Amino acid sequence: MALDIKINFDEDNNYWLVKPIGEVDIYTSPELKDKISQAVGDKKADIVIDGKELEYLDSTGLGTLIGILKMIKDNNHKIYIRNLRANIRKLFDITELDKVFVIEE
Amino acid sequence: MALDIKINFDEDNNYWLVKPIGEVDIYTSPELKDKISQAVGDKKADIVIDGKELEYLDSTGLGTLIGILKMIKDNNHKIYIRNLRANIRKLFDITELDKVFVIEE
Amino acid sequence: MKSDVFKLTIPSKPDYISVARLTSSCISSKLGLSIDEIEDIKVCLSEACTNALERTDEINITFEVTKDQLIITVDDVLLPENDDEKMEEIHFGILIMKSLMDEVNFSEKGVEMIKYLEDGLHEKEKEL
Amino acid sequence: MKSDVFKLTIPSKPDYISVARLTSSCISSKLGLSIDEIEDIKVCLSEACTNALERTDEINITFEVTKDQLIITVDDVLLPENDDEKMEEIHFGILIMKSLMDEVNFSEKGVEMIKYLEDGLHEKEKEL
Ligand SMILES: Nc1ncnc2c1ncn2[C@@H]1O[C@H](COP(=O)(O)OP(=O)(O)O)[C@@H](O)[C@H]1O
Ligand SMILES: Nc1ncnc2c1ncn2[C@@H]1O[C@H](COP(=O)(O)OP(=O)(O)O)[C@@H](O)[C@H]1O
Repeated sequence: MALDIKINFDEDNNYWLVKPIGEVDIYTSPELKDKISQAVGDKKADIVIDGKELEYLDSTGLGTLIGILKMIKDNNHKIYIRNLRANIRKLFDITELDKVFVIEE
Repeated sequence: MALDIKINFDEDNNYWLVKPIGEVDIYTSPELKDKISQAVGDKKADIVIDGKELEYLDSTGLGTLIGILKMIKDNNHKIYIRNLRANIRKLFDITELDKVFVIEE
Repeated sequence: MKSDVFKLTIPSKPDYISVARLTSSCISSKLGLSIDEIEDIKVCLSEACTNALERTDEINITFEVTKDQLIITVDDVLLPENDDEKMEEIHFGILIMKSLMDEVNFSEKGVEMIKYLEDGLHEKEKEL
Repeated sequence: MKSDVFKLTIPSKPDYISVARLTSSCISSKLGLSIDEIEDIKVCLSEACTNALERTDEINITFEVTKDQLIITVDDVLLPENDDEKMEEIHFGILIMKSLMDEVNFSEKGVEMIKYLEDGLHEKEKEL
């Protein structure tokens, strides 16, 4: 599969931990959106995206993350993103989305 | 690189051990031919091809092996081929070259 | 259902045949073919390109995906006529294509190689 | 020196953009570009294809390799005009292309993206 998504609720820290494994592009981003929407529909909370095994992301992935942020920001929840590869991290700088999401080094 | 070739003379058993690593196609087979020709030019002996890390081979590789066999067969030397992947092994059966080379299971 | 058509043109240089090979393996894996079938398609496409290489400046390849077939055409691929020694590799190439594909048709234009997709599609459906 | 031209046409479906991406990365790696540069080219080509997707039945891509440039063209890629919310992703896509490629030119036909090859060629020469 081009994308595999692991989502678990971290009870200790009270956030959704999302691990996308593979490529997020126009073909796979709807699935990412669906899965996270469903999670935050069940329980509104912060979201931590672990980018360790995220091999590819483009504007459709960025748009997806913005869409998800809109679902949770009314409750002052945030999206934290960590372990991004340099090539993907760069896209957040280019689009200035490093100011919208909390990018952790 | 698309192809890396390791050639060593096995003093104990008196043969050239050739390990092609990667892909043998029309682009890389001249290099394989050159390296083995040089070896058997230095010292005529049997040749053992270890196909363990041979990822791809096609008709140009088969032709190359035949060319090399011609260089050594006057001295009754042979080419032994071992550890072939099933997909490559199949090509020797199709072309009946399994009768020309000594394919070891 | 309209079929999906991919077209690829590469410069006629030995170094670039691996580009065609990789593209063929990517398209084949999208169709849910097995690893063995993908390897077979890669080698057959390479054989066709290698055959065309000296006859043209650019190698034209099409991949047509219908409901139950993957049809690959490569222009400027010929059956060898005279039987000199240099023809041995070309014969091997054609033998490989004919053995590994379900149908191989030569024409004035080039070669058409067909792989039936039934098994592959079943596998993909099972996955879903 | 004549330039090398690759042409790729894919059906206009989201699933197939990864085929174009992989082909671009294979061509780029043949030119001796660094892994970072290859990743940049992959994402820019994807952005162009994603942009073209809803405007055409087939996406036409060319890769032209000259002595010192890789010139990628994708037809049917447009700069967005009206600024509704759905345009956000398209804007990001264009921002990414303009930031990661050395030159980006829009025309009636589509987009032309250029990557300078000097460093890459040096690297390849060093290897030899
Ligand atoms: N509720 C939360 N929502 C979002 N991020 C959090 C939350 N709690 C912690 N984090 C982030 O997760 C990171 C590590 O926290 P934690 O998961 O507790 O440790 P670790 O994963 O290293 O065991 C911190 O950098 C912090 O920013
Ligand atoms: N002189 C030779 N020329 C070619 N093949 C040989 C020669 N000697 C041994 N072999 C082949 O190599 C295989 C293993 O021999 P050897 O290298 O001595 O053992 P191993 O590699 O298992 O330590 C045997 O199957 C044999 O066919």
